[in-house]
Amino acid sequence: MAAEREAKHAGEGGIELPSPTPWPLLAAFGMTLGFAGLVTHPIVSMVGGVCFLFGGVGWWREVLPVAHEIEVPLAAPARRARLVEPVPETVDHLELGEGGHRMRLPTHVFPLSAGIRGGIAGGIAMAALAELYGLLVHQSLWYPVNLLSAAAIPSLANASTEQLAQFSTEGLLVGVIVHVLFSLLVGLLYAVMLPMFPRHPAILGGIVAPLLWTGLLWTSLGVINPALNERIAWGWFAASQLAFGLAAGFVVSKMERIATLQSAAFAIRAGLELQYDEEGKE
Amino acid sequence: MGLLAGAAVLCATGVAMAEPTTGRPVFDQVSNMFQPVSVPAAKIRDLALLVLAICGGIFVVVGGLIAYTLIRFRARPGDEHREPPQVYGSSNIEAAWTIVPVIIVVVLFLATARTINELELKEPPESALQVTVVGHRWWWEFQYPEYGIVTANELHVPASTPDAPRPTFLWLESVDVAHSFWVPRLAGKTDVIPNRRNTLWLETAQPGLYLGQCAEYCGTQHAHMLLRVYVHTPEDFARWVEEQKAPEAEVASVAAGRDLFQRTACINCHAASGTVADGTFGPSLSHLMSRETIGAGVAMNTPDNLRAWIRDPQTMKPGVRMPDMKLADHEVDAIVDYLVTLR
Amino acid sequence: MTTASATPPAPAEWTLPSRGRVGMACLILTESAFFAIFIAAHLFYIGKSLNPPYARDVLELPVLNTICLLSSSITITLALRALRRGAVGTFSWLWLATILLGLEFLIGTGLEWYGLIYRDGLTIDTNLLGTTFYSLVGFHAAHVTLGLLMLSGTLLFVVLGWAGERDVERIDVLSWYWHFVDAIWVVVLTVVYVIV
Amino acid sequence: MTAIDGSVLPAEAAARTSFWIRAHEWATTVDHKRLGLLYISSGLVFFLIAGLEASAIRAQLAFANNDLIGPNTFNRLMTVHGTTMVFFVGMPIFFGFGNYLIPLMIGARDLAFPRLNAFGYWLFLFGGLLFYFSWIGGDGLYGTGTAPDVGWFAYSPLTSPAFSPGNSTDYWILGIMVAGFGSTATALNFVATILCMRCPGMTLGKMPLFVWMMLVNGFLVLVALTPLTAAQVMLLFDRFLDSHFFDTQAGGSAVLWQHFFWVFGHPEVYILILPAFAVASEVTPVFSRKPIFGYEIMVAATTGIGFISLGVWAHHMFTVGLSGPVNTFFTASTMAIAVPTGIKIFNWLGTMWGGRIRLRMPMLWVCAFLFEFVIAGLTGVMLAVVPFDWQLSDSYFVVAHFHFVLIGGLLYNIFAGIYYWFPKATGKMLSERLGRWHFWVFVAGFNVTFGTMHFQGLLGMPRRIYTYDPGRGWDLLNLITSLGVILQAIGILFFLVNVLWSLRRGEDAGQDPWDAWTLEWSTTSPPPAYNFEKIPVVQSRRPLWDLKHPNDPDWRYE
Repeated sequence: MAAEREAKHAGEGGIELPSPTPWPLLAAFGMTLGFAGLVTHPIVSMVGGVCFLFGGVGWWREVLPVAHEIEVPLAAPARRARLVEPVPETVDHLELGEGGHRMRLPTHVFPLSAGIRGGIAGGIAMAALAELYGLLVHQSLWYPVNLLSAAAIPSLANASTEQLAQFSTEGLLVGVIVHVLFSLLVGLLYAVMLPMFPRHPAILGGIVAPLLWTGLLWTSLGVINPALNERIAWGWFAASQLAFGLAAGFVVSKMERIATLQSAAFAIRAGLELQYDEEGKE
Repeated sequence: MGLLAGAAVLCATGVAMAEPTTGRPVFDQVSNMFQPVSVPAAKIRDLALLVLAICGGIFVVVGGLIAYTLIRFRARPGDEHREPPQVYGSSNIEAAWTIVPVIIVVVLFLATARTINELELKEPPESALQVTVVGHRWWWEFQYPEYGIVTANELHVPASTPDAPRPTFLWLESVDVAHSFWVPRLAGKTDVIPNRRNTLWLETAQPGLYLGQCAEYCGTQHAHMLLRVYVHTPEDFARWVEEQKAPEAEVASVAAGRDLFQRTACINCHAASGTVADGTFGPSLSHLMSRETIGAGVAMNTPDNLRAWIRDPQTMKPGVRMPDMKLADHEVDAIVDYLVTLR
Repeated sequence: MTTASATPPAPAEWTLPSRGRVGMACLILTESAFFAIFIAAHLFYIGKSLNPPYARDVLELPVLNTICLLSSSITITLALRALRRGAVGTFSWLWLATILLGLEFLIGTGLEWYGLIYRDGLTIDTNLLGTTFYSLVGFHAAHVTLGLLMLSGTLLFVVLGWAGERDVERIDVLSWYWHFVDAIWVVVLTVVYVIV
Repeated sequence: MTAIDGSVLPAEAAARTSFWIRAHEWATTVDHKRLGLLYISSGLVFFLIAGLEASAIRAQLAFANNDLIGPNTFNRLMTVHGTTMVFFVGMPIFFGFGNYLIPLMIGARDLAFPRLNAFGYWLFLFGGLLFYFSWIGGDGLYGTGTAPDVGWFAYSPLTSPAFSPGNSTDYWILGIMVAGFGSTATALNFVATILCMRCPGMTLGKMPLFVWMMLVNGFLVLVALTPLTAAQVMLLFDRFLDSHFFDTQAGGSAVLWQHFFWVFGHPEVYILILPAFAVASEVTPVFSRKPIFGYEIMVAATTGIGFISLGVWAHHMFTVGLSGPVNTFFTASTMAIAVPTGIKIFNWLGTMWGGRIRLRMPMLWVCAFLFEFVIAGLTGVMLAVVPFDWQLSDSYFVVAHFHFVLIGGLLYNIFAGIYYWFPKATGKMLSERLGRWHFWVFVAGFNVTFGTMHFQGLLGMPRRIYTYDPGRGWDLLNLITSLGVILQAIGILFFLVNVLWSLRRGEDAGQDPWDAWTLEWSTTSPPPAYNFEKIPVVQSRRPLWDLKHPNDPDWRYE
């Protein structure tokens, strides 16, 4: 539409714009008075109605059959917009890639599927260890599941140890959802974070992160999941976290070779910052 | 900056005023939700501390990052004609700062979901004391169906001891507009809504007086709809119940006042045991003098204040539903003399 | 670094949606939100009236009305098809048929209300049913009325020759509104007369 | 004919034009720039009025048992203050920004429906005037009149004829309803403009983020505002026709109103904050000298916020005794909305990281906004935790929270936007010196006032009380809160002086004072009535970067 108008008027020295009109103002005023009559006096409504009618008809005639337009002359040449000109600024360039700048970083990332696979592998490893604990110590497959879902279900949170060893549909459902959700999320996180710490992904993803996570939970588990907090065997817990970390980290790092700057600063690997030309490293 | 200043003030006032002073305090009590004395309030406090810790951590990290960025990447003299490298984004870091918040949110959500369902008790336990709370503009009515007691503005409940647990279970109703029952040290608030029956429970081992007030805007005197909850030891509570159930002593010397009371429009709105008065629009006056305040907490319940109140309630509590009864001074005195015998 | 061409690539063919259609779509969206609230109120209060008359005793499925209103959607589509062909005469007749079908609907609603008010004693202040029924059906009827006014105006313009084939886009946009009024009726019919 | 835009007239000629001619021009204008300025300036006038109302409220609350203003006046003031700030300040000012900037940014000559645009503006203005007329006309044509006193969310059944006789509540309904019709018209106009009027080359993926956010905002207004109108119509029926929508005596539900109101009310918060995000998304890149970090995820987060915001309303109602599953659902959705909001903050941070940040006035406001908004977001998460909310809801903590959102988030960005685009609209720069005074004094005052309020809330002070007893731990805090207001008022004074002074004596801005990259900076300041002599053609998200760096243009990389 704009382009047509442009084509139509090129070189004519004026540009057509919608012409000013009082009718919208009158219509709006009438409409307001129409409502104001409800709280003042019916006569106000009537006046409003008449105004609205006039405004509406005026507006109608303004746009039908063809909307009125006026031709606005172009401003004097001296007052017209100047063309945007190249600026002398230099733009710092990047070392990466052939084109210089503006790429999305880092250049090689794990596909999302790596994170999902890693999460699944880690989740299986973790669940296997937790179930092993349940069978060995409490002779129950359901015990670890119920303890996990006690984070969200008060009836399980207040249950006795014997009750926790029993099967609970609610517990199984919530437990599986929570476990799958966390496994996938953490797996994805590994896939995006590991390239930022490329030197020893196995140690970081497999050992450091699970231990940090365990430590963090140790401080707040009493509120997040009091039932688990009372009964937790920290050794087994940390072991299952490690199992997750090692399995997920292993699967993720095997998906594809990590291709990122091995000697660059963290911010560069995180994709927050780029290395400048002048440093000329590597 | 404001937060820091406020935190300092909070600590100062918290230390200075948090504990109820000895003697029977009037208004001097800070209803600090971080000093709970009741089971639900304590559970909320625990959860709140977790949330505060997480949020505090996030604030420090993000705020620190913003500050660091501002200092580290400020334009410096000589930068005017140099543009930094143009970076569009990074799928990795963007994914990371999407996933990490999701994990935090899920953890918070699980703990929240459990606490919600723990606290939202719908059925009262066997041992519970049940009280019906009725919100009026602008006062509270408390009915104890178990004992046949009706009182106003000052709720009396027993403490719950480990060997005889006795939670208090409140049924919340309103006869006019929406109110909200809130005593921060005992429990979170629950709205009191007409044509709806809400519930709230509390269980405390610590006798004392706990202040609160209506927390849902309910019109002119929303500010003066105070709640006073007295927690008694089980023995004290039993004694209080007995006193409330006992008939009023008929004092002969105030027969004139009682007569006048029964002949004026007072009885259209107020009830008083032992008289024909059975109105329900205003607070019951039975055992009036066992209450510490009048007008839902606008003043202490002294004969002087009562006199001023009856003479012109609109001065003490502008907008209150009780009109100025245009009584002569001696009539007011007679009625006050009668009222102070309602013990 | 590869040498880049000095001139930017020319933009491909540039077409954008018509503003009339987008505007009408927005109007329909916002009106749907309006009706959604009235429908929600009606659903919420089903069976909650404290005093008679109750819905299952007084409301009857308005079969004829529904048939008329829904078939008016067909006639309006045919009318537009005729106008596109340039058959202004056919268009006018079909357009008139649409208006008459809409008018029948309004009359039917009026008769229904008359019966409800004078036979069953149901008014807007009788009970919750009256409150939600009259406001929901009433707002729908108001929209039908507004639609009829616009349809009649269009017919007048076409008959007088002030508008015609060249305005087919505008008239098409107007027909969207009419289809919307019909679609809302299906929902209203379901929640008011079917779910009792 | 030549006077279509006063700005293109020579200064002397404009001065000679009589007042009435100019008034007529402004009253009949359909030019998006003029209407934008009208929106912004009327919004600022309402802002000053509502600010004075707030000052009166804080004066009353400065001391315990104060009787400066009685309960009736207090309740009216707090109702009118809240209503004004939401409906007659926040929305119109950003509609003004949208009006002024959307066509310029997408390379169009006007909005899609210029006359409808004028209609929308006048409806908003008359709606506001009708609302304020309640102060003198509240009881009808007789009597002294009263303003509404039911709170800005007007919970039923306080609004029913039994508890709110007279017409005051009707003024609340009608004023907002009339303005609401205008807002709906304007939103429709924005959506149609953005979808149908873009200049060649500007695909959806190349629109400036400001335009994207206004697009989502337009949709939100369309789907969220009419539910309010519908609920208000019901209330009108209750009050005038004795129907029973919210009549608890006839089996009606008081909670239904709360649902309907918040179905509007929560998206409304995003309707207010999305344009603020939009301003921040324009200012941050230009003053960091980098393109916005993660354009795609910003767009995704914006639309995500738009959708999720329609499903979080009941978090305003955690205390009404909804069932456990309902509360659980709404806590989940409310926490979920924190994620896209967080993404935005991180992406602004990512934009600044590695840039060369020029701390001019607009950027200063955006940086302050980032800080305050992090606090606002985190207190929002606290309120989403239902049990915690049972304590915090309807307390001063909530008041603090939403003022951090609405001032720290909204107003700061309004200021950022004004400092950023004032040169474009007037051709004059705002004074940096006065601006800094304005900034520091106001920010200090804001934090003193509202930072402190969190603690009254934690100490059990409910909102909307006109007085309180001494000795409950609130006295000192309230005094501090009220003192902060003085600082804020001084800050606003600096701002007003700055605007008035700069209009006359300000430094000439030129076409492109900030060395920016979007299309509005390629035309004159102020732009001519037709915006662009030739409709521009764009190849990238930063058309002016391409022109300024012909050897290194964006279009080669996008």
